[in-house]
Amino acid sequence: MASQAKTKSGKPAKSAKRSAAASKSLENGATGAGSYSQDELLEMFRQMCLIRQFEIACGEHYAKGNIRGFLHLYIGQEATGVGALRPLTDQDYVVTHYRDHGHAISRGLDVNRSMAELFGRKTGLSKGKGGSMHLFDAAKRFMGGHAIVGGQFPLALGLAFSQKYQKTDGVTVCFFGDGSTNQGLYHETLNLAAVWKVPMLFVLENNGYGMGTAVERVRAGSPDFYTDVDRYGIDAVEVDGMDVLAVREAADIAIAKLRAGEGPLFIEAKTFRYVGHSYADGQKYRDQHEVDEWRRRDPVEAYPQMLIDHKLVSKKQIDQVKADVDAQVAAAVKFAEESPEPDPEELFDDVMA
Amino acid sequence: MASQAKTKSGKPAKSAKRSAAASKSLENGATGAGSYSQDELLEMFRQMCLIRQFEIACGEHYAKGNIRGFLHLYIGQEATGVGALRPLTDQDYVVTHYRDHGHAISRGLDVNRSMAELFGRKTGLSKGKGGSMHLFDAAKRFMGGHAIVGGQFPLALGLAFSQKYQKTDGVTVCFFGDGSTNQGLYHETLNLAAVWKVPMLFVLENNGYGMGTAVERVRAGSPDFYTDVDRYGIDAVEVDGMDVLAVREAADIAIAKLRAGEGPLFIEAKTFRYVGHSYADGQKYRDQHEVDEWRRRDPVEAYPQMLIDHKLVSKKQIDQVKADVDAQVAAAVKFAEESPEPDPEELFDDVMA
Amino acid sequence: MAVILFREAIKRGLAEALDSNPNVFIMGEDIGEYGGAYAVTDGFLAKYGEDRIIDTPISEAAFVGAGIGAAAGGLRPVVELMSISFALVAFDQIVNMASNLRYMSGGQIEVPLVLRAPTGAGVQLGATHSQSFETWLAEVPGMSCVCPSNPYDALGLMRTALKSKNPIMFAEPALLYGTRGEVPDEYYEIPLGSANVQREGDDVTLISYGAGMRVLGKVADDLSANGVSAEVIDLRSLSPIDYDTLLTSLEKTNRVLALDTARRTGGMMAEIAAELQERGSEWLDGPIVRVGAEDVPWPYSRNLEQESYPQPADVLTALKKHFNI
Amino acid sequence: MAVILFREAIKRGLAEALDSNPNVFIMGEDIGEYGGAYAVTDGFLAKYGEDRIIDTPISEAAFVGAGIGAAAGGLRPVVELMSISFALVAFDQIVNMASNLRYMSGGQIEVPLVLRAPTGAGVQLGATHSQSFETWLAEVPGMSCVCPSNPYDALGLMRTALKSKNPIMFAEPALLYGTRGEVPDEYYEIPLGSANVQREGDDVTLISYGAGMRVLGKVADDLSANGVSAEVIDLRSLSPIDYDTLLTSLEKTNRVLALDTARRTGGMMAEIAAELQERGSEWLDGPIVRVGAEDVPWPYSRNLEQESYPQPADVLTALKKHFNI
Ligand SMILES: Cc1ncc(C[n+]2csc(CCOP(=O)(O)OP(=O)(O)O)c2C)c(N)n1
Ligand SMILES: Cc1ncc(C[n+]2csc(CCOP(=O)(O)OP(=O)(O)O)c2C)c(N)n1
Ligand SMILES: [Mg+2]
Ligand SMILES: [Mg+2]
Repeated sequence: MASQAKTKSGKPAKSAKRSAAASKSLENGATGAGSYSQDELLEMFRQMCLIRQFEIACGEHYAKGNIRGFLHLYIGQEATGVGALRPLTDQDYVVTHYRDHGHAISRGLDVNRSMAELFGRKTGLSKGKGGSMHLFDAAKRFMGGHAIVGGQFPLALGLAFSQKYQKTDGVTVCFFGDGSTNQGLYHETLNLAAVWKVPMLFVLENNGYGMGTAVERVRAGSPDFYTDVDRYGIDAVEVDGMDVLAVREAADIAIAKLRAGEGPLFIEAKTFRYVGHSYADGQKYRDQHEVDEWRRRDPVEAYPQMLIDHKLVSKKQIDQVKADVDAQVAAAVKFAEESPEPDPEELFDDVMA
Repeated sequence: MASQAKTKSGKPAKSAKRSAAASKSLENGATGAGSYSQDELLEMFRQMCLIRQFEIACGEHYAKGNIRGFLHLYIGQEATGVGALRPLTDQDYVVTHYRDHGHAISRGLDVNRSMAELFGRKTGLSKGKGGSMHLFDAAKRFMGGHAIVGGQFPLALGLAFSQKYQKTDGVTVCFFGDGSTNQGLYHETLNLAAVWKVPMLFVLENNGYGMGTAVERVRAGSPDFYTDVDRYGIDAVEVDGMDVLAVREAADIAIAKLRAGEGPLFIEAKTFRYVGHSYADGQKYRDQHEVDEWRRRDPVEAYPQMLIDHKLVSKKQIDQVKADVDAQVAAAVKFAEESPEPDPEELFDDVMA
Repeated sequence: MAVILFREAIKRGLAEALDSNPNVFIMGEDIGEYGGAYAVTDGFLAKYGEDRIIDTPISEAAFVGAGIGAAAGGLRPVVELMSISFALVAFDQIVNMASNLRYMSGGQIEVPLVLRAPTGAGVQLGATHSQSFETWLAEVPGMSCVCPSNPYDALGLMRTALKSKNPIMFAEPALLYGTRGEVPDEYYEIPLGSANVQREGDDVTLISYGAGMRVLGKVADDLSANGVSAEVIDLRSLSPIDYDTLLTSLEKTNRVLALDTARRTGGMMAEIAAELQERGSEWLDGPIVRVGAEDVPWPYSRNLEQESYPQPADVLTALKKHFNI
Repeated sequence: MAVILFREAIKRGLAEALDSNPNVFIMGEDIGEYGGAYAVTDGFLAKYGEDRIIDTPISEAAFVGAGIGAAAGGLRPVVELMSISFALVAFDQIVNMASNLRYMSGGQIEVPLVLRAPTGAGVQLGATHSQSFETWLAEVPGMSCVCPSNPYDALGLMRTALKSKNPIMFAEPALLYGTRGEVPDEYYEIPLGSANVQREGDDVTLISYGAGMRVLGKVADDLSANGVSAEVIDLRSLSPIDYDTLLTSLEKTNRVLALDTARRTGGMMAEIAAELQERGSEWLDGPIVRVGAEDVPWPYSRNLEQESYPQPADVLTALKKHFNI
């Protein structure tokens, strides 16, 4: 398990340096886990494990027709969402795209209500109106779930703007995929975020593909994204998106800097989805070998193994988490299945205030 | 008159090097004019002078109410349009924005029909339907005149694509302003132009302002634009947009490279409009001093003086051009004034084939 | 009772909100240093400072979207588009984001955003700059849409817009900025969804909004000179639409002519005509008659533009033809 | 006469053009290696090569615009949008560029662009992915708009689209890709502006297009079981609209019901109803009745979506209420 962190920026970024250093210490055999309590280390595992099992259950229930529409699973990318969101507090906003279950769970959204939303039930987070691509929980400042590629960028920008305007020290984390960088709105938002110096953390989940299109096929220049961003005067760092501690550490640093008023920041997590873009995807555009290569570094396997190897947690503790998670997901499915559908009259609610 | 040319690119660009060399020789007292015949040197003056006088006449007739709508004058920027378009041949396309009179004249569009278009007459280039912001001449492959900021980028991209697809060696020149780079479409187009390797020349006319907004006020990072473009693997060069020979030389090199199939290229011309954004602009956002500074390097004054000083042309020749141009503009105004308005039935023509 | 310009009425509404609510801010292109393309925000930068009067780059999609986000974050943004024609580059943000957020989130997210823009043809700006996209935005559920025709309504509707909990398109007919009208000193508001019966009459109901009211004013004068009494109704609110007022009038006059200064096909009056003939069929003496601009892109030339733009004479001809009045 | 899938009919039309005209090329997201989100272009990349089957980045504004430019440059591009909902991010290019170019240039520039996109609700994609923006594009002068409801029309209209000298929106109801229909082996085309009388009848005229035709089919069956003979008309061409066929039918039946599977307010049938009641008022026995989806964003949940989506029962109820049939 090697954590990678590179940087490129006009004036070298502190976050980048720290991450680079962290990466080095990890390569040297250290775990990077020393700075976190056992509870915290286990919590990160629990979340990743919960996401994984939640997503597996989603796939099953999509196949059964209980979940419909488009379903985009987060399987393989768990370390990124969990690592990036652990440093947040209640006052912070999260904005993401349609591949949002992992971010919702990392943000602590209720798993029952999340599953019920996917089932289109009245008890769902959005009363069944949003579905898989549009998860929301305003109380948790989880501001969606957005299905128009790139559409979420300026929403996050505006939320971060409101945090600065109101002189809070909250921050806004915006997740997005490599494919979404091809929307001009990506650039418009980077520019405005930098001009306004808002507390916005761009978290690019570069999983190598936008639907069936490999990054290099439609992108001129470097296959890296974090190297471009200094053009806006925004510090950027690359992390190994399969390594929850690497992501976590970069996020810790970035969020602290944002709270201190140091303008927008950018993290590129190199990651991978093991499954198709959406459930319907036959994956003709890539071969299994590539998937297998990435799977070998599966955070849901490698991370707990590393914790055990370094005697930071026991195998029993890990097994307990797994059992808890299985029960939690089973309960969520049950909750969703037993929840009623929305009443027909609800169709007309929530259109206008 | 100092010609500036800098470059920044992964692998140093030939065009950039050539321009840098040219700039140096100019600073050393040479003129850069040695490579062009006397006819050509005079022709460049004639075009700049014609644009200037045409624009002055437009201003007068806007004040009189003969020209209406929005009127954006090219006064001050003449050297860029003329220098950039001289290397073109019949097969090449030109696409520009609403500040298009200068480009139209540089491309050799009929001055009478151009003026008639501004007057909204039947004899206008677009039969009076387009107006100042939407000049077209398909026969000259002058493809507009586009008034939605940034809207012209992909049109030019598609034209260049068609030239490559049809295996011609034509090129497409796309003019745009500093303000338009804030449209995401600018980035989308740069990326696609580079991915497709189309023969497209981006000519940025950086006149320091988008309407009343100075570049730095709304742009994060460097005030230069040409330095950003290597991110797309596109070679870019900066030229002194007040120096017609500097622009010309950069364009000569760029167009030759494009004909040879060397992907898209980019020229940033640093220039200035002496007048308001549109005729209605009171220019509260800048002071006269800044305008005066730029005016001192006025290409319509400095260039012919330089030619005379270096004995490349005579004062008499220059005076003759001025007289010819005055007569031509007067004739154009007369033509426009005497032309009939469109017939009411023409309203319904040209909607569909 | 002061007589003020249309642009001043809008300005007054904005200033009141800026003065009373620190969460109100305005952003848009050239609204600050330049003073606004139509001078509505002139002087605001000096008065309210650059934290609240924000000159944006020409990135409509991003700053409209940022306005949505800021509204969701608890502020009350006013976003100015330099022309409603430019709304198209931000259309996804307006149509798919602003107006869907509340619904998609099951009522959790609120977007109290005021989007302002000049609209309409008539000043020879040609095909790309003369559009009236309020006709589309008025159809979008999850947002409101208004378009005042005089200073009184402009101020009253702006006050309401600035209290709305939903995104609202505030369309300002570019032709009207320099027109005048009376505005009382006492505070008043105009609720959404309330049409204005500008003149009462018995013989025919004339409906329009925005710049169309100038045309109808002339038509009604002309009719009255010929002894025909027209009831003239200004929609003011394009979404929601005040069908009660329209149907009450229809029941009285039994005849309706509906005018768009935007293109006839797909104009506001398509929906109005379709709905009124269905709901009011028993009272109608003939069809609902629509008049609008021609179904062509807007030409630049003055005579062609006026040829396309609906004139009082066009309305009178249609009334003659259909109702013989 | 073969029975083929809707998606195959479109594919056949595209393949014919690719085979016969080297200037035809297709671009869009995931149309090549992935084979197309709805598999319409599956196999094309291998057959026609990457110069003609072009996978684009997710930059709709740029590649739609590039299609416009390529068309103006003499090619005949087919541009696929993965959903008509995504048209909004390219709306300025479609509405302000593609359709205005000919007019603004006084007829000099031609844009023979075919824009394809799946449209419509009914598969639980929620508010942002279920829209039917052909209803807006059908209103834009300078472009055409079609929406087939069966494989026969899909192929016939695609052939016509690929010969058109104007930009054309080719909207494909997502619900129909997997439906089947007969398509003759002999060559045929379907001209623009020709509606299709799917069934003849005397008692009432039912009008819709696209996925709405499935609803009307069930309604007509139901009516006929009750001795009511309905004339069922498929618009097929949303711009231009075949008013002759509609008015002929109206003159015969004296009653019209118009159905949108998009939202009722501002749907295609607003314009149709407004126009028919005006042009055909003397023949009408009652109002033109509109049925459409509810005026709310599209919900995800199956039962709510179906509640919003117009069902045969809704149409029957409206017929009963207004015409007592
Ligand atoms: C504007 C827009 N265009 C196209 C789509 C269809 N689409 C949905 S996801 C997707 C790929 C996005 O890839 P990426 O940003 O890399 O995210 P990932 O799915 O890999 O997490 C596409 C093309 C869309 N939803 N919105
Ligand atoms: C999409 C859009 N937004 C805003 C405008 C209004 N507008 C016209 S020109 C202009 C400034 C453009 O500046 P720049 O690109 O630098 O060109 P310049 O006028 O300096 O030549 C603005 C804001 C427009 N026409 N289109
Ligand atoms: Mg991706
Ligand atoms: Mg400029």
